Amino acid sequence: MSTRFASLGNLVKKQDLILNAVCLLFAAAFVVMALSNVRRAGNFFSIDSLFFTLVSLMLAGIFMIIPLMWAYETGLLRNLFAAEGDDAVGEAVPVHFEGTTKLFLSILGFLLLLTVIEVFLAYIQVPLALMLTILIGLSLIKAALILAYFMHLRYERMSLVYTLIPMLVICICLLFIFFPDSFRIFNLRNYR
Amino acid sequence: MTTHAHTAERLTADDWSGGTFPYHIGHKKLGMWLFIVSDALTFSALLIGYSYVRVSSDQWATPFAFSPSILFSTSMTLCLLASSFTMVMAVAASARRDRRKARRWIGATMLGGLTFLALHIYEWLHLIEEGLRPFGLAQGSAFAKEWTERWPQASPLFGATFFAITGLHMFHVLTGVIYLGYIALRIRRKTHEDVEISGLYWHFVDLVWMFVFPLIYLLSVDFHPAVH
Amino acid sequence: MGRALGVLIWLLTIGSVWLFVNGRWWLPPYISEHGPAYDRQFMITIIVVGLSFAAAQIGLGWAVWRYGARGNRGERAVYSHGNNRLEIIWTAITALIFITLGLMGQRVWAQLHLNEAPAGSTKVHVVAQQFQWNFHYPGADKNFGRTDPNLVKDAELNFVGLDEQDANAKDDQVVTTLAVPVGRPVELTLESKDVTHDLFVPELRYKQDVVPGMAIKMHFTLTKEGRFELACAELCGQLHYKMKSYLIALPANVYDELVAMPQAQFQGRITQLIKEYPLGIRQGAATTAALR
Amino acid sequence: MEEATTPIEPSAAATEVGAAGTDAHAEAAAAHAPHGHHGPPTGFIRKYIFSIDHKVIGIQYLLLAIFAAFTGMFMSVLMRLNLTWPGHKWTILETIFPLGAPGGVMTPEFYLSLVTMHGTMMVFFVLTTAPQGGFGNYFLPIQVGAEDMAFPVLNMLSFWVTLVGLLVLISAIFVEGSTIVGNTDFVNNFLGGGGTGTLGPIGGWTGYPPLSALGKVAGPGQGAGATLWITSIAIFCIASLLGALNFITTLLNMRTRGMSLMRMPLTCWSWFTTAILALLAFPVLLAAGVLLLLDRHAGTSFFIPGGLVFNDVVQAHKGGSPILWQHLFWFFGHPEVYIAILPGMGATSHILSTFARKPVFGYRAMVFAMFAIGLLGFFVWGHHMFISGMDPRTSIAFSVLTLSIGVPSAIKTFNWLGTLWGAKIRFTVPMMFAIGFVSLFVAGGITGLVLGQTSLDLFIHDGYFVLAHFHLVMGVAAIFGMFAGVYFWFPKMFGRMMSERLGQLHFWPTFIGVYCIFVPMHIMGIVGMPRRYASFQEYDFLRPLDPLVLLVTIAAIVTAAAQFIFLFNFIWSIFKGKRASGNPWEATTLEWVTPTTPPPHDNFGGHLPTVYRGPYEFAVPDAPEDYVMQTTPDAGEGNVAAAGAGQGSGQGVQGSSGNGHNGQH
Repeated sequence: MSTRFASLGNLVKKQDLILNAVCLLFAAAFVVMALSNVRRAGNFFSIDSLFFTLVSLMLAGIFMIIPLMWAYETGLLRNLFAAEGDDAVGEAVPVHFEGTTKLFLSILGFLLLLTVIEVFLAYIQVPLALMLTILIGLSLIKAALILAYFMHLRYERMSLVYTLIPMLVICICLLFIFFPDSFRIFNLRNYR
Repeated sequence: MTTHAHTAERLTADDWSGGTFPYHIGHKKLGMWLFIVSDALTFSALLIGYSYVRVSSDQWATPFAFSPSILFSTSMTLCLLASSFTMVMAVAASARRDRRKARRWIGATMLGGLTFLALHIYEWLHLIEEGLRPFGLAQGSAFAKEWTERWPQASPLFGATFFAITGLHMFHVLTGVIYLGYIALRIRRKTHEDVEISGLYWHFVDLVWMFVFPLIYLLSVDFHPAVH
Repeated sequence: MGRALGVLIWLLTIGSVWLFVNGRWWLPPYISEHGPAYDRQFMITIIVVGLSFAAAQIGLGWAVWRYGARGNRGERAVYSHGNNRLEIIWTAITALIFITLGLMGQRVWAQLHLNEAPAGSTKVHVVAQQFQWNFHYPGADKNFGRTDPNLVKDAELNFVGLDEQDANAKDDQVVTTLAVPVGRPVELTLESKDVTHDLFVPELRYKQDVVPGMAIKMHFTLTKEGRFELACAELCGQLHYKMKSYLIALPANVYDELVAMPQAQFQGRITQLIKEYPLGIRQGAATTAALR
Repeated sequence: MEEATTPIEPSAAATEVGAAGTDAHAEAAAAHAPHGHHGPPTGFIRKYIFSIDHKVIGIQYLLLAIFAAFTGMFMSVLMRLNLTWPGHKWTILETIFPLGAPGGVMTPEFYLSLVTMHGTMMVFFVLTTAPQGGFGNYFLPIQVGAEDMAFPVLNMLSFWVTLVGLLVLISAIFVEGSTIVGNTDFVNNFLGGGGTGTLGPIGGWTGYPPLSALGKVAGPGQGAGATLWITSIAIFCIASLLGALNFITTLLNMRTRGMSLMRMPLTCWSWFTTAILALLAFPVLLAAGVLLLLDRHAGTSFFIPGGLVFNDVVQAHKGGSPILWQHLFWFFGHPEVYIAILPGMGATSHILSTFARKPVFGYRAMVFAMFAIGLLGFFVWGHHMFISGMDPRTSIAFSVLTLSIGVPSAIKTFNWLGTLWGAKIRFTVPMMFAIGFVSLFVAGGITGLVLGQTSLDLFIHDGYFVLAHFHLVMGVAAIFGMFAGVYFWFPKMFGRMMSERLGQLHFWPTFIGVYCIFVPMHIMGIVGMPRRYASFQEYDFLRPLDPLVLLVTIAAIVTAAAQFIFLFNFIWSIFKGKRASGNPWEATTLEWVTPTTPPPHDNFGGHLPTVYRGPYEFAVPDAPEDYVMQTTPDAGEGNVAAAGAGQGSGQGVQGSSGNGHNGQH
């Protein structure tokens, strides 16, 4: 892995900086575009608005690739997200199971807390669109917690994470391309 | 042969040049992870299909009363979460090579799973008795009448999505319980990895429920309930 | 053996190209306003495709002809693992050509699909059912009568479920032939009674699926008079291949007269028109401008 | 299904649990230990029927695919007969299909059921099964230097599940007509079919609802046959999923020492990419299939909208959308196209290089192109739905992405030509088929530029142009890849050579024949001929095509006949062919270093080979032969290693393995 990224790092530092700055600028611009669209759109859940927002966010994501790769290379990302055991590649006997009862209990506590928050949202009858957004957000956090601690992904090699998660994320994101259609079909239905 | 492989291992500059496990996990665990990815996509497709038909309908029935329906399903969620915790404890015990404890914790997990199944089946039977069907509503029941009054334009797909998605999930829970039972029975012959893999599957089932529960139940809450 | 294979690849290439250029079989003549743009894009694409096809096959044939082993086991091939510069050059060139072509290919689509039909278009409802096309005209009042699937009675020829009680329905006509005016924008609303069908008139350069549960709109403007075959292009069951009708492109004044007629007369007139118009573009018809 | 993913391994059970369980390195060693998995089976049934040996399973898959291919081919010939001579009485047909061809004249529904069965059979049980399940199973473990697949039992299970899928599919032909099954009550009550006098499902292999979702009310061919058809596909999905995760695990975890990713043969890369596609695409189809079955039998309406009227009766269904099925189906369907073609590309690259006696041109570019095709394959399913009523704006994105798939495809073509340039080609039969593959891939693939454009699709969608395009590229080209594979690997699989002369006799008519069948079909598409028509007699604008229709039919019959030469050659050579040596083609990869031919039960006789170089080292200057095996140690430092059974050499190899030889230029 490292050799491959090293070959990318042949760029002069200054160029790196400029490139990253430009990319970040573009990414930021697209995020601003998406946000302003969200703000301005009267009805956020219309095809046009969704389409525009999604496309802007996707483009922002694409522009983030280079800065992220740079961050990875310079070790910024590694320090932030990598598992504790990951640096110890050369260890003779890799530690395979980590975590204490206390840790798992606190994770369980978190999951229960999030579930209670979700149920509470249902109790106070939050408007549907907001409710959906919050629920999906909370569910993703819960899923991440389960994946990371219960399913132990945090203590595996990062390469496993890199292999599994993008596959899933790409496919699920792709499935969301269906949605402009569902909104349209709603409008085109001839028998109600 | 073992020392030989170890020599090669030490000489290997990077994990990917053969003769070793690149992720430092065995076949079965990698296989289970891949299966989980693929199964997650089956559920995603179903949940997205559900969202699709819901969005493209004029009206979607939101029949679940906060009390008791949602509280009931919340207790089901708690069952699953608790069983996930006991499963982690089982894996931890197995990592310490404490098989007796591991078996007990697996037993507790199965108990959680079975409670979930029992509650779920009770809920299904209750709903069917009231008049909810995969194809819509049982004709002529008081429930159907009330439902039609409340949601005159409602898509009949409520029952279809509900039974299809929770049914498939229930099938997974059932398989999981059987699988765990098999592991618990033969725990003396199973490696730590085997226990861990069964744990992966169990947590995955839990993870799916973390999406099914909000999308199917919490987004169908109603203050003026039709389902009691 | 190598030479024979090389020659065969060349012969097959020549044969394939000949089939495309001999002119005996090609797109039918167009009758719609977007037809010329469509045909131009089609020609450009076919030329690019044809050139790439021929170049690749000739190159393949040449390599096979030239680089056969001569039975001398001692001789060796050139030892090379590739050439990155070459790789980058041809990737860039193909990417440029393909993406340009792809972007060019959106024009007609955008015109037909992203634009709404112009105001005042002639409107016809198309109701497809298994193995029959029904065309529902609004009549003199230009308002469509109410339809309801519960009222459908094929035996009483009420194929589209027209509600006779509705005031707007009084002058509506339903026939199994599509008549539209030349020179005016036409907007069809496609609906299906049962399964997915697809409205296809080759000369129109337009196909559109008729999806049950949806009222899909399509619009176009005709430039030539004549009668054309209208087919179903999406598998709809046993007699899919027999689901045929006609598109009759009429001068605007003839069309106006036609839609003013009540159902019975309308039907007779259509039958008469089918006889009057031989298949294909009507020769010697007045120019489009005069018909407006 | 769960138990299946964790087969009990005696070796694992025997190992001390705690230590080995927490130490992947030790387990790696265990996996590579001789006879680590299972001893050679004894007894006919364990050895040849319910075998867990990947080689036997590979051959089983291959035989299944050959059977399905000939069945599918027979159906296509029947279709051509009906199209060319409509209404002609084929007395023999009446004897075979009393319901499908009463009086010897094919009914339109029989024609459509042939269309459906031909499509399903070919796409699932030939194009997906043979290259992946067949060759992949046999050669992936050998080429990466493993003793078996990662999950041998699961592997056996995938084959048997596939076989069940095939049997269910075939039975779909017979249940619909009551006179054949006889037991009408069963058909009527249990499967929802009935004696409608037709044969098989008629929804096409894409099975668009509502036609396929409503049951008998939608007309003949939508009863029990359609149920069995969708069941068969669901079963096949499960089998493919199990197979795919087995392939990925084997390839990632079981490569032998020195077999870094960039030293794998391109065939392995293609099977790997294909397996990833299968792993991600089939679950979506499985979900769609389950929903369709629910629509058919539980009365739900996921894919059925409201207001449908059949024979004046308004259907009870309401609320669904046919477009949802199309999305789910094509989300699987487009990657499926690449599942069919990628292994062919891999085999072609492999064989071209071997017989050109020259390294593959741009190995790295080939790998990246393959991955790019696989990845882009997930982004473009919408191009099957341009005119389906889908959102026209998304079409534009799909269209541009579709055309961009042309770029990696072009890279592959250029690299194949680059491989041939300056070569010393040996014109063996596998090489001829590999060259044929390149030619057909170009011919079929390039028309994707026409079809991928939204505007042009307005006219040619659902017509013969599409038919010609995908038959050439994913049908015939893929099958040429398989033929190349069969002729190439036959000596290794059966220890005998296939007859070169018969092979040549098979190649020439097949190659000319497929051009004569499918190039004219493009022309038919341009004139406007729609697909899935049981007869063209109704339409005047199709009349001028009659000579072409006749030409295609004659070519089809000749080509089909030529396949029997292959069948004869295949069977005859198994028993009577010339004995093959261990490495008859002087190839370099690991399958040619097995101690015996066919390989022994554990492939390498207990000593897994160590790999020292990339897969295609032909024409290396200063080497004694014009090919250098992957297992030949490097000159100098390697000599010591060879004697020391790989211990010392490991260092030399690993030291130089960082980038492999491929980054040289």
